[in-house]
Amino acid sequence: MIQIHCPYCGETLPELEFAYAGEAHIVRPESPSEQTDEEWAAFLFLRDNVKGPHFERWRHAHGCGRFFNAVRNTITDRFYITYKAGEPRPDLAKLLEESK
Amino acid sequence: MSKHRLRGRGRVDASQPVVFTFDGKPYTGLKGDTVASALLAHGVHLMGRSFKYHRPRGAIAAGSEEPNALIGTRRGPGRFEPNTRATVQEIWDGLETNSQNKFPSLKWDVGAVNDAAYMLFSAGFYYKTFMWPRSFWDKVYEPFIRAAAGLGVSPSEEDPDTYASRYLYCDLLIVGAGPAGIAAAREAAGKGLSVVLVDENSEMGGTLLSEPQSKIDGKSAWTWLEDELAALKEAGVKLMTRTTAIGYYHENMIGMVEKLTDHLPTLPADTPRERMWRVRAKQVVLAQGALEKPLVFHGNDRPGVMLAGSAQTYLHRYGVKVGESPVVVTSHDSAWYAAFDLQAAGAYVQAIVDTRPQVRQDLQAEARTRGIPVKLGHTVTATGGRLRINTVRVNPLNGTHVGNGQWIKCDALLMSGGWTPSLHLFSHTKGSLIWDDDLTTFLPKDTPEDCIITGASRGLWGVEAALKDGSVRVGEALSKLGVEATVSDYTVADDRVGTGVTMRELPTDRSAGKAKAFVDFQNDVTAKDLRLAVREGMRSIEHVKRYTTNGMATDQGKMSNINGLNIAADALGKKQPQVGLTTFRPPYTPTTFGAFAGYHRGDHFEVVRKTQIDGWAEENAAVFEPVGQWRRARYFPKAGETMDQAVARECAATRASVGIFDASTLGKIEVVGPDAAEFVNRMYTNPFMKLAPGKCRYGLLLGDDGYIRDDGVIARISDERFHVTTTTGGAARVLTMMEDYLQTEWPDLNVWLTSTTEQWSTVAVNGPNAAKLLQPFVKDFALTEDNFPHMSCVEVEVAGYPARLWRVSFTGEIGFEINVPAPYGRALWETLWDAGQAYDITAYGTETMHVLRAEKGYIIVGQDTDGTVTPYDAGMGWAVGTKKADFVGMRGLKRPDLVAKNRKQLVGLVTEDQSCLEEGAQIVLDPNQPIPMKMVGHVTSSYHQGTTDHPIALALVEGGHSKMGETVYIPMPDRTIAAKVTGTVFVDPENARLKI
Amino acid sequence: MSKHISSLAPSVVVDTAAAHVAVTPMTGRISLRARGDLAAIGKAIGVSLPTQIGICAKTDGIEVVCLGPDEWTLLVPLDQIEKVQGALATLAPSLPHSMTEITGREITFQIEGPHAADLMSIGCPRDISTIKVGQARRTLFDGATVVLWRDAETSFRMDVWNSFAPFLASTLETGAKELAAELA
Amino acid sequence: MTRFNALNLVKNALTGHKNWTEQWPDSQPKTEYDVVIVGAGGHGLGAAYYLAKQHGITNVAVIDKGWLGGGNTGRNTTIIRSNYLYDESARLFDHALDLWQDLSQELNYNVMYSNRGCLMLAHTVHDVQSFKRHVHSNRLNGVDNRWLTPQECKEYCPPINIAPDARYPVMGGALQERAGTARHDAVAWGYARGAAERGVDIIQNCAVTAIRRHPDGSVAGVETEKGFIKAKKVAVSASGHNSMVMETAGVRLPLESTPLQALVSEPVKPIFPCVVMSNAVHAYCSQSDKGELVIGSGTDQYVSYSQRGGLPLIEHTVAAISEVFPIFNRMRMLRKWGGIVDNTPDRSAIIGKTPVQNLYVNCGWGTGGFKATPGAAHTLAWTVAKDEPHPINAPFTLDRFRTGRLIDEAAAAAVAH
Repeated sequence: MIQIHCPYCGETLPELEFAYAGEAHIVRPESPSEQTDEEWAAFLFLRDNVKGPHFERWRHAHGCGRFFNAVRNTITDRFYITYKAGEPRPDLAKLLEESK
Repeated sequence: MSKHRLRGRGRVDASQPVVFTFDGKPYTGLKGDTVASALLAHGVHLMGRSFKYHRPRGAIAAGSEEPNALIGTRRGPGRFEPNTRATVQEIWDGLETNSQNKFPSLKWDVGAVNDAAYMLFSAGFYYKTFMWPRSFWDKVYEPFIRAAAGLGVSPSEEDPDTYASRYLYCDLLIVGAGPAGIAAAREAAGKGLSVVLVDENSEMGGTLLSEPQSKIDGKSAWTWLEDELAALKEAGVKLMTRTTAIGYYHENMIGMVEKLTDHLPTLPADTPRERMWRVRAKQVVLAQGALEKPLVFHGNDRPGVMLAGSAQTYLHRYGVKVGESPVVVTSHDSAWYAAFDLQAAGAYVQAIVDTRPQVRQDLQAEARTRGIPVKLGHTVTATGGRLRINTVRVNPLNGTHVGNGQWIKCDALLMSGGWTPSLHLFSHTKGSLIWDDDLTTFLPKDTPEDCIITGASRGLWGVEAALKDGSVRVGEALSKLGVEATVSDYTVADDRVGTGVTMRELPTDRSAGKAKAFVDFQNDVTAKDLRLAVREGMRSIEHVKRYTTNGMATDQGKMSNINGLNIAADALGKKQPQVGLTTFRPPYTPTTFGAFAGYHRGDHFEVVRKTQIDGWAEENAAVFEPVGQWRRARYFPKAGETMDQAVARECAATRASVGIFDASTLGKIEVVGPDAAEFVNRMYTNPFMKLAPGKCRYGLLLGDDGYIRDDGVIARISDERFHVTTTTGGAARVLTMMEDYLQTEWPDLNVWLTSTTEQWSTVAVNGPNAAKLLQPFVKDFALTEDNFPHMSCVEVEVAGYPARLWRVSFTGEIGFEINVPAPYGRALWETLWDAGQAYDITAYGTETMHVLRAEKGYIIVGQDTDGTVTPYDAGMGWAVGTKKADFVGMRGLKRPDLVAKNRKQLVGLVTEDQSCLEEGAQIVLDPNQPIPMKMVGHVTSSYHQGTTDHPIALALVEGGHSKMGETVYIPMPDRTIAAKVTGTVFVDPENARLKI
Repeated sequence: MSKHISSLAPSVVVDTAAAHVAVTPMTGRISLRARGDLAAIGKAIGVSLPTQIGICAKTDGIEVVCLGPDEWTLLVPLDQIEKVQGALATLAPSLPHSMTEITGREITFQIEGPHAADLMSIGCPRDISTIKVGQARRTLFDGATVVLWRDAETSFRMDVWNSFAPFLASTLETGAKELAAELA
Repeated sequence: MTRFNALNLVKNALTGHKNWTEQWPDSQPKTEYDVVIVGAGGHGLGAAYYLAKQHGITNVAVIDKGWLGGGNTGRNTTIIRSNYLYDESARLFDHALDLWQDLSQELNYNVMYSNRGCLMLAHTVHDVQSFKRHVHSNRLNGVDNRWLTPQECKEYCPPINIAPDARYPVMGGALQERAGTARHDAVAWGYARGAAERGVDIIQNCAVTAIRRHPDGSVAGVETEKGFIKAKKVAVSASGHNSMVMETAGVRLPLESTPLQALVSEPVKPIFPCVVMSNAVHAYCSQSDKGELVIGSGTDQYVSYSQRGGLPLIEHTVAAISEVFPIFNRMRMLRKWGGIVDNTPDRSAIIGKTPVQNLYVNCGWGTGGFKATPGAAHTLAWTVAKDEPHPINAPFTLDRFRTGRLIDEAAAAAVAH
């Protein structure tokens, strides 16, 4: 069971309080009706599924209820950072450097 | 005093005899004994039979790594478990034990014919045969193989014991309470940290329990141990015995299982049998020690052949001499001490056989002094004796040449192939290992966890080395925890350090192909099996392991992995690390299922959610069904009624007068804020901007893929407040989905969501007399068609309770849903129930609800839809606000396949022969086609208990909306049913009955 | 089958030497959601809203906990609900917020005794010691979402949706007896 | 290569088993192949076998970053069944089931396919509706599957608890008698031996780092730890790592990889005669020939390649087993392990051609790939050999996610009331 830092609560808590919510920074298009079938399928289904640092979303489902973003290494399952929804995508190179 | 017990020795209590049985025969042991030590005290070595060859076996070890001495243990009805290690199970008065895997008896086992035919049962033999004739596998070969395999028998009764679990957070967890672990604990104690020291044994001390001769800082080992543990306890260290760290999970989470009652003669009240501790430690120290390796030679499995270190344990910890005339065979110094100690205890050691040509002078001198014959540079090539060893064949080694053998009589053979660090938990951390050529073993290297490993588990031998290492190594953890790292110095006298060499199979003068030199004892894997696997192309240690089953027995390779690796590496001509080590997998030792299940069994397996009205239903004989986490009343049978009869009665009564239904489980979400209407409008397909306060509207919720996810009635309470309902099972999903869109996609909207599912008890009353029943209880509000038309809502007082009263119907009858604060639900229900007697009010459950709604063609999401159905498929295009700029699912609905022709569409079906279709039955157009048939749909709902004069069904049928009046066919196993495609509304298509 | 539990009928769930667990009488509860001028809200309801999640504030008759960045639960006497609702209503429309009564939604267990914290550790995956006296957290207990208030080192309140109450009562009863057996 | 049969076994026994030969050689990569298959699991090795045997294409390499059969082939709970709802799935899995029946004889390698039956328990009214839909659909598709009452379930598998007051009462079950289990390692080994015998190179411990394409976009070969290998065609069947490999060819897949755990008990004498699946309770159980109860757990919720998995999931799985089979509560868990499974949005596989010429993929099998092994391998070989879909794998395209023509077995069992 991994531990997750909730950026809203400011606490690191057991995974059981959280729900995974898929890849992060996939923005629902402003005007869906203008999307091609390919674009819409990509929005719905295509995912990076990376082995290594992964941008993803979690929800503190049994806590503050907020969705937030995270970068986690999918090989070690360790988080580099978690950050609030709406905050920009952190610089990955810098994160990796800091985690060394 | 039993024959082989030494008075005044060991840590057993001579004043407390304990009587237990083994295979029906009573034995007397002492408090503190294990089954194995007590049997050995009586000279009983034969304790089990092996897996494949059914060879007689005795205890080879004295701890949890034991592969041979597995027994069944029983404490009266329901309390039986197979495969218990006799070397771990403590005895208590009345304990019943039995041997396993034998027929008819342990001493005469017919399964041992396998042993005679052992040449056939080589590694992988079953992959090469049993293929002809084809039909024999299922009927003959496999049943035979299955019956021969397995060890003990499964329990056959429900377990009457309880199990528990707890979370524990601490600063420092130390696994293993031998010298290294205790020394680590000493440095951590008294510094304001929460420290936990845990050991799987019934008492702490590890090696010290088997080596009382050593003197630590001037104290005898056992005095030192006692003082040290007392000091730790005094300093607030949590000491846990009989507690096994079974697995090392992410970020220093350790699973530990504490055995609470298996050693007790009587079971205390309210005490679980075992408890799972889920520990999260900031720092972990692993001090699990090392395991002794067997030597691999022909006949190394005969009862009486035992690890030398284990013989030491039996002698010092239990006061048991495992033999009166033992022979010691070793490639490591440590076994020499076993010979010395046994000799000192009155045994006559027949010989110390060491494979090494040169051994430390002091050891040789000591052996001479004690009068023990020594054979350096010798090998063992055979043992004799049927159920217990009585002779051993010893041959001189000259380089690779094996000289002539000589038989030596003995009653025990104590072996040592050296020691292997215990790296199991370290490996669970995904820690890396490094091969050490000198020690011929893997040692721990790096781990990603906050974890330190110390003592013998990193290859250090001797008490002093372990103490010093524990004391020093814990410093890193202490520094990380922000306290001062201190180091204690230790002086240990009479410490026993030693070295050795690693052997593969011992050299022999016999045909290697015929040698039964066991590597994995329990699974009967021999050295030649390993070599055969390599010969057949198995190059990875994983392949070798899987092909031979080496290391897959209940000791999980504790006895066999390193010997297996050494032999496989030799066969491959590679270094060990190139062949690899098989992964250590949790749990460290086999762990009771109940300990994982914990409290979650029976009634408490999973939460059962109950409405506030559930108690009334229970008292009124409702039959319940599980729906998601809820239990819901399915129907209310009267005495002698079947479900069909009850449902028919409930349906008729509701259509005739009035029925009452507990709808409290429906999901409810309060949507509040200036942008509430905008939000609901974006989420649901229907237009909501113009819905007036006081009005309700049906809402359909899609996923962005365009498929129906949920539905419900939505009431606008005020301009900025909506009361949204969802399906019972969908409540949590829908709220999560809404929060996701709100927080992630539309954070600019000023609207908030609150789950009010449980704020309200919801009582539905339906039927022609519903308004009449309800009116007297509604304060200052007229339930007339004009004042309160269908699909309206109002906040009023009902029966004295504040209520949200809705005029809605899921039955086609005049219907109301009265929402009152949850605790008042039952009182409201009972009030209406009492008053309803004047109208023959009938309580109905979910089954009747399903029938009544189906008669009106109202869908149930998840039954009439299945996650691949669009609103158009469901005939609910009317619910789609096509003029809206966007809603969730709008774009998805336009995908090519969702607008394709001939999609499955929801229709009604009426059978020609008036029979009732089975839900899930498949529909075809041509009933005479051969199998596989072209299916065009299936029956989603079907009922015959309703109020129509014929059974009704709903179905999804390809192009169904354009097949009205056509006949389709439902082929059943015994006949084909013809049905006419109809609309989905079977009762009151004009909705006349909805009018008050 | 586990018992039925109602806030209208306060009852003792279990009473052992380790811990005493009881259902408390119904009290008023409001879920408040807001952004912006929190001071104005605090002024209107008479208690300033804490802004750190898990922190509580209390004045005569009203207790509030911050459960999310824009979420508070107010505990008020039943007869004060309307007053608080009225005070909040005056803030609209200039200060958008959401106020939803949840009085009926929850059951509260009062858990006291020398081993109350240990009792929490049988079902709560988080470290109980990080909930300081006077604070509260939304968390999990035996699989159900709860709000756990710590009133003293050995005294807790646990709010849970009423449908889960029978199940959690059974957990608490088992645990309290188990802990008491350890003392024996 | 020595034929496997009883006679040869006896002959070899008499000579100390010294004369058995390698089942497959330790091949080193050549510079060029007609077909390179990435991933030496059952699917990849099987595809190589059928390419060689049925399509005469023998200049084939199967390349794996580790040891063959070391991925999900060697980590699954070996359940084999074909009672899927949709025609497309039923056809694919039933094709596999047909091949399973005689696979031991086909490969001259006893894979111990044991059609002991698979019983799927229904615990809710919704389960009953859903499973009956399966039963009817299967019957008309020619796939065996029949409905059992709770009492019949108990007779078929005595450890099942059918008490009506259970938290999840057994309301019946769907039984496929042709379903069963097989010895997972033997499947990989048997295909490897059969492929190697026909000239296929099996290259272990050689990670494929990238797929190289020609300037015209078509496949040129694979970059590996041991250098570049030219290939006319490349098929990727590397469960758990398909996303990474395909990404190097510029193909994004609708996959998410999650940890899946499984466990076994200590071995006991025969007590559990069949396979039982209980989706509502999340209990999946059979007993191996060795006597261990083989138990499937669930997937953790997050994307991960750690093969680690959490304790809570295992606790839930074991609790579920004790709930459905209460007599096992005092049994002991012997070991648990983790694998990585690729999940598609509709929980059905993707098999066949990709937007890149001469690049093929076989992925997205989720938790159910083992049972499909012969069928997936057989049809994949066809597609690679002929550069066209096999009628059975044709519906399992990548394009279905664009059109919406999903094969949604998961949604078909959707729960909502």
